[in-house]
Amino acid sequence: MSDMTADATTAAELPRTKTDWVPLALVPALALLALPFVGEPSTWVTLTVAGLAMGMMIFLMASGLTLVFGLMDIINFGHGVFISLGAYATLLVLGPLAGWAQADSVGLNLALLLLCILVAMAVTGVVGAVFERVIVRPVYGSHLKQILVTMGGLIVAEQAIHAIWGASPIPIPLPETLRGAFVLGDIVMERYRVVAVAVGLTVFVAMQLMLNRTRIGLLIRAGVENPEMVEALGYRIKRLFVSVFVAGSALAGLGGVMWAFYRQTLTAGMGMEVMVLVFIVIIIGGLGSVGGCFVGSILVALVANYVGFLAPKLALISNILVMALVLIWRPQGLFPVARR
Amino acid sequence: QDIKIALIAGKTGPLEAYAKQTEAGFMMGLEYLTKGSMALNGRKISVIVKDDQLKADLAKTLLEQAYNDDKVDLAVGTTSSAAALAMLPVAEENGKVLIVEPAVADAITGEKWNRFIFRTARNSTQDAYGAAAAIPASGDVSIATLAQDYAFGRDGVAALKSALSQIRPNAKVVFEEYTPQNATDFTASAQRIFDALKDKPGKKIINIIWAGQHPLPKIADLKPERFGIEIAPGGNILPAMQIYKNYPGMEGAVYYYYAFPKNPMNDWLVAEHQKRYNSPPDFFTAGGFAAASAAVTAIQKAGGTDPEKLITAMEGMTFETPKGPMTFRKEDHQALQVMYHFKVKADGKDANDLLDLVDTIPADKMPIPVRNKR
Amino acid sequence: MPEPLLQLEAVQTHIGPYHILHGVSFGVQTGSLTMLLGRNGAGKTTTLRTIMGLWRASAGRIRFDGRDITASATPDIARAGIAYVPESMGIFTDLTVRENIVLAARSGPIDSARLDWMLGLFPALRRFWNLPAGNLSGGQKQMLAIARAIAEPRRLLLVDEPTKGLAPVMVRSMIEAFKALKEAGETVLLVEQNFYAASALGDDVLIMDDGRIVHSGRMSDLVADQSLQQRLLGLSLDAHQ
Amino acid sequence: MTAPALETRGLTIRFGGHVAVNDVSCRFTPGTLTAIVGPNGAGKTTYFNLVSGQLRASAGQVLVEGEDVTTLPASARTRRGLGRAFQLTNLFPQLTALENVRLAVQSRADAGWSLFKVWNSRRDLIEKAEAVLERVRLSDKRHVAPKALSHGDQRKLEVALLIAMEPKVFMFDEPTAGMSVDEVPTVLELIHGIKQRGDTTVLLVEHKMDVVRSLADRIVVLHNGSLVADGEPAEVIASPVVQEAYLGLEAARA
Amino acid sequence: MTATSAPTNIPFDETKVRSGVLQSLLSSDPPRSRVLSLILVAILFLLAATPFLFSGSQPLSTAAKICVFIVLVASYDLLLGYSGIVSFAHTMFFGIGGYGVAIALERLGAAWTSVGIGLLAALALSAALAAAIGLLSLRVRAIFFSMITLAVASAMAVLASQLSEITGGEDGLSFQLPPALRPAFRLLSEPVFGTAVNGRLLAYYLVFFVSLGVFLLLLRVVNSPFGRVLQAIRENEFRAEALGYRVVAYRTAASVISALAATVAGALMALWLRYNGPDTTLSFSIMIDILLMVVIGGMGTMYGAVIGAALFVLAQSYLQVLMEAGSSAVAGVPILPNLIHPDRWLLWLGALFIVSVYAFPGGIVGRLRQRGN
Ligand SMILES: Nc1ncnc2c1ncn2[C@@H]1O[C@H](COP(=O)(O)OP(=O)(O)OP(=O)(O)O)[C@@H](O)[C@H]1O
Ligand SMILES: Nc1ncnc2c1ncn2[C@@H]1O[C@H](COP(=O)(O)OP(=O)(O)OP(=O)(O)O)[C@@H](O)[C@H]1O
Ligand SMILES: [Mg+2]
Ligand SMILES: [Mg+2]
Repeated sequence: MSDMTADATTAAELPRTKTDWVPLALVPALALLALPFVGEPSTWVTLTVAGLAMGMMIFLMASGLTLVFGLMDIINFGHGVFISLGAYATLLVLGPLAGWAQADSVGLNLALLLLCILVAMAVTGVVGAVFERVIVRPVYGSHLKQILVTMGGLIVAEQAIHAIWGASPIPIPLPETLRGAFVLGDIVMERYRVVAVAVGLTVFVAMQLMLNRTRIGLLIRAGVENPEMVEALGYRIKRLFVSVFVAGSALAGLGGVMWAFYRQTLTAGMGMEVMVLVFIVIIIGGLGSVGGCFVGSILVALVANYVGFLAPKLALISNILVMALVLIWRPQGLFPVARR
Repeated sequence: QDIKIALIAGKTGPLEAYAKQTEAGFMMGLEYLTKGSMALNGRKISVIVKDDQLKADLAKTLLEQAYNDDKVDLAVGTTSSAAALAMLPVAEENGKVLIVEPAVADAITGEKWNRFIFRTARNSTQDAYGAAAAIPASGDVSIATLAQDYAFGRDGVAALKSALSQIRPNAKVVFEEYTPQNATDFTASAQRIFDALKDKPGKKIINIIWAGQHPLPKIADLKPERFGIEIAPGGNILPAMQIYKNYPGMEGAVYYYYAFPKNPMNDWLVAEHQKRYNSPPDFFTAGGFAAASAAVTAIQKAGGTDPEKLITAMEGMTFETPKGPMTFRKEDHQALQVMYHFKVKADGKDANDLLDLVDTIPADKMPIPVRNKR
Repeated sequence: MPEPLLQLEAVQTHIGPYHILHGVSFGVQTGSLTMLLGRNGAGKTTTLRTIMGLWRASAGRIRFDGRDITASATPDIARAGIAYVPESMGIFTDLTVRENIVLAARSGPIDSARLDWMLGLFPALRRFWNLPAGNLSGGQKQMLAIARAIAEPRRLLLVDEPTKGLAPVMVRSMIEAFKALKEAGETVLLVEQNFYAASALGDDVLIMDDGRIVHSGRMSDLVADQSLQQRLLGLSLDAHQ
Repeated sequence: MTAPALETRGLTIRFGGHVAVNDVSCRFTPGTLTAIVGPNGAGKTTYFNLVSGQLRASAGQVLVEGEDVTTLPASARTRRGLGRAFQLTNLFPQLTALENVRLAVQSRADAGWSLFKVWNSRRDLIEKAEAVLERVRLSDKRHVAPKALSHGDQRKLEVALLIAMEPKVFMFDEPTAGMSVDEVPTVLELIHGIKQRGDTTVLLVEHKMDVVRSLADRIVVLHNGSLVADGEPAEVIASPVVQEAYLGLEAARA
Repeated sequence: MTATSAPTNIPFDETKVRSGVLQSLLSSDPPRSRVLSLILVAILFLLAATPFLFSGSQPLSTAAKICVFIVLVASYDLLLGYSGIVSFAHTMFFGIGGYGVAIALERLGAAWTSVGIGLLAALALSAALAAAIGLLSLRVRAIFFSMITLAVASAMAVLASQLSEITGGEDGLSFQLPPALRPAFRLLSEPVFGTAVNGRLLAYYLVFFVSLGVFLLLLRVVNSPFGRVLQAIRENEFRAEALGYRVVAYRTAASVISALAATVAGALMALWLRYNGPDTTLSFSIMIDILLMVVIGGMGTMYGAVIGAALFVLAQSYLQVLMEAGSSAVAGVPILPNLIHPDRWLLWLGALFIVSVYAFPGGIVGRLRQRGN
């Protein structure tokens, strides 16, 4: 795609853009702030590490929606069903390769996970393409209709999951070596969370490169504001939108796999259950910002853990609290990209 | 003239699976008890199934319709406790019997009860007594509870505490942890529970009272055994209990598990269910079956479907179920029944071979209080 | 005479139920600078949008560089080498000036000589390089719109009222810019209300009214014939600057 | 001496490091038409925004008939008699031209808060709106929505809205930009008519020097946000700063 | 006038004043399409005569639900269609109305004074909340406002669940109505047209007439000068402010009015059901239903609310019945019976969401008006 190569040259003495570091400092600051309240350092480490990892998982589920909702401005309530679908897609792999999950080999277990991810991304990607074409395409630009249509798509897809895999929850095994935790003194670290951190970081870096080193991000934002003009500049905006939607769906599928193994039980509604959280994270991050979504996810998860430990009564509203505070500080979110 | 029975269940929505079991169990029960004829005293039985979508208002409207428009003789339902509670006044207004199955809320046979209400399902207090009975009767036992932060969770903990004080005075609830209803990360809760339990003497147990997605693996993965803490996860439907498999040796109490009861009715149910649905019967299948049995037994005993006669017949009535005999207590019409103390198997043969029976807890070992202020 | 670079033959355009263009025919010769003039509501903007494929011609043909583009999709028309500056400027307000220009240079990084030339014409753009384009002043937005169109060489430029809102000094630079482009061999079709600018620039002139071309000829002829101006444009003498 | 219709004192606004309007003090008296000129980006529109309340000043004051309105929101200033037409057309795109104008008339009549009356029972408002459309020669388009109007017609509608509001201070921001030459005189006559009434104050931003010359009683020049010249039209136009920075005439240097 | 300009013969000149009682009841905003008028008259007639036309409790329940939802949806249309405000907190006010009446009747006893006190308290609370949310957050961007309302609504749901002592928690509240509205109450000893004139009937007509009244009131509000300003704000809020309209004040007022109407609808719902619980009035799925009804019916038309609510409630009540019949009719055919099994009704509801948004881009009312011309 020649459309999307980066720009390198600009006349030398043009003003430079500045990076905003403040929100990044928020995470360590918060963690340090929590330390004296938590007291016991080992508990603090356990909580912090678990929170970071949970943040990564939330990020994985939200990353696709940052593209679709944040950048493309499509309110896709159906995102949740892609998460579920990705989760159920693991069954396609776990069925024939059940042995790999039981095997006491890190290599085999991770290979299984990778395979699940690839299959799930393929499945959700394809379904995403259909979803875009049939359901979303005709309602670009109208938020309300998007809400309704994607809600309809969500219901249909959930029912389809019921029809295919049945309505009962389905337990799935976490591969043998990923179960349990590392114990260092009083500190425990679930193994699976370490995997989640690795996957989360990989996706984050890949997305950052993709959006910052190419024009894709710019094109999407421009295309949302004035699709006619983008076409008049010679870009095939519809094709780009499909690709991005497919990418968003595939990322949701990936998030779904990670979430499925975390939950170890599949239900058709599992994706929908996290949607409010996902929307919150995207808003906190600032619409369209992958970095913001990443920081936001971690922030929400960390706060949830600290609050859950220190004042469980408040845990109910900790997400909303974080959102309110961030929006008071920065009404556009941490790193707003698209000003809408 | 047909005997008309309405079966109301939350057939669509998140608890679809539960409702399916109830319906299957109910129909199989009628089949078994009428020896396949689906007729009683020469009258054909027709069942009208209605879906309340777990909505209380709809359940109420549907029950009104069943009594008024469909002219059913009695009704059975429903999946959600909220919906069942909303249905209670309708039975009273229409002067017809309602058998509650499988809703568990105590209030159904407690303060919101009226004399047209009978319940085959167990209530929350029975669950709590079961759980209490599965705890050793001697030695120091320290218990921490983990429950969801809403009425169901808090009532469950309160019920457990009072059950313990009745039948296990040696055990104390030393810590109560409540999480948001939709919580997914349990690290913080686990830490708090560990901190509370780890220095206690004697046996240390985390008792989980949960509706929906079970937090067991999350707690277990944090290795409570480091502190000598055990987990009592409580009984559940089979798919939910499959995750127990990875943690053999856990103990708790369960309402029904297909391999536990030994009686012809259950044998038939297990064999027939395996044949028809390629899986053993579950929690709510047994419940549906029991409701069918209650209805059939009552009609036979009353010699018809006149509501007043039915009530007279049912008060104190004992009837056979896959769990063995149950008895409607005269005071509050709650069916008293056994519970099972189980232990998770180390090496089951297949996905549903999960539990070993430790003990059957007879109904008279569980002195369930009467709460309906009759 | 060679085939014109752009040729419209009896083009008709409907917008919804309204019939706007009633058979527009004209040609634009390679390397020429053609002015399209006419009263408000004559159909000038509609003509440009129809060429770009943003409205569909309901009848007639549009040929560009020997190819029939009547039914082509807008991106393909743009890729064939046509740049378009819409009347509303089509600035991406959410993107910075830099990002607007980066997008306009579709085939890759802008060569720095061209960038320097552009920024020399419109120094304000350099100053507000990292400012969201929505914050620019009206005239600065107009400059950015032009800069985008000339960010890389094209075969044909369609420009809708470029001098609207520009200070006299900027109008002068704009005229210089178009002259330079013409010298570089680019072809331009310009819609203008500013007759002063139009007459200083145009080789050929087209006048529209009521969805039709009512006059076409050399610019110099029109400038010389005041009564023609009066009749076609309703131009009174004091409207010259 | 009576208080001027509009006065700004040391009006300033900064965007980050950029000072878009810098310490502008100016008085405008009824019955005069002041043209504000200056290169693109000089701060003319921003000055209007500060006066009519779309932006909040970093420093300085805005006074309407001697009363400080600096902290009031735009709607309140409009109700005090400041009227504003926008440079980039800014209308209600889906409502008819007539409804656009009627809304302005309704605001002037302060009838927006009546909840239980039917809107079209106020014949007077509708008639007034139709009269205004007639004045800008848009009557035949009164049921057309702005999004289907040509650019020039939208400009006329923008002017119509301002007239319909009957403010004490009229602020026109390049009213004739994009208007075809045969339409320009209509608008100029309108503006001239407003000035003639004597009790109104007109501020006009315009790049067409012939227009400025024919209408203005006074010219104020903004450059890089600062007021650099203020006076009689002929005198100001002849000044080197205008000749060079604005008109781009090298001759001035000679 | 040239052919290029838009035609002047517009279909409906709304500036023309029409007189008559009907016109003034309809606030000079007639349906403007013959088919639409016929449908509306039919709906009005059917709703008014349901108790005498159909027997059994299901038609009556459905009719009552339609009445309540017409008010609820119309009040939401005032917000969404006329003011362009996307709020997800509308069910919150519906819930407040329901709980107000429910709690009062349960605590203070089954009397009319309890209904009055409950309703007044609920109205006051709704107005205060709507004003607070409006003043505090209508200044932020639309999408953020939506998210804030979503958060507030979910906080409200949590609150209702946490205050289970008062609200009954997840279980909700069942309560008794004042004697005149109970099924056992007989106004006339003889049935009229074969229908017993009992408390249930009275309750139905209470719901019907209050709904009709509130609907006409809302119709008046959107056609008032105030309503016109709301539409202007929806189109271009910046310009409306510049024209001298205080945008935040107008929007807040619209939110309050809409919240009050929703509160009344909630109270009616509770009265009709003699029950109120979180799923009945507070749940997010009701919010989505409302959205769908507004959009199917036609946003910004008020009459759309009538059609959307009638259609959707009917579909909801009878879809399963219909599918039951359909599925037994095609019993022999493979797969098909499975697809139209009544338990798959949600699948079809989902499809209905999608199809209706496509089929009626401007809503049914928009489509009918277009055809009429
Ligand atoms: N979207 C639209 N829908 C309906 N009619 C339209 C639309 N756009 C333009 N028109 C009509 O088409 C005619 C021609 O408009 P066009 O914008 O092409 O004129 P123009 O010559 O560019 O005028 P101007 O000099 O004012 O920009 C006008 O009568 C206008 O009202
Ligand atoms: N929000 C903002 N942030 C940063 N800079 C701004 C902002 N708004 C305006 N500016 C800058 O302030 C300067 C003044 O702009 P303004 O729109 O007032 O110019 P103007 O005199 O009206 O010019 P024109 O004749 O081109 O309309 C411009 O250089 C513009 O880039
Ligand atoms: Mg034009
Ligand atoms: Mg300006």
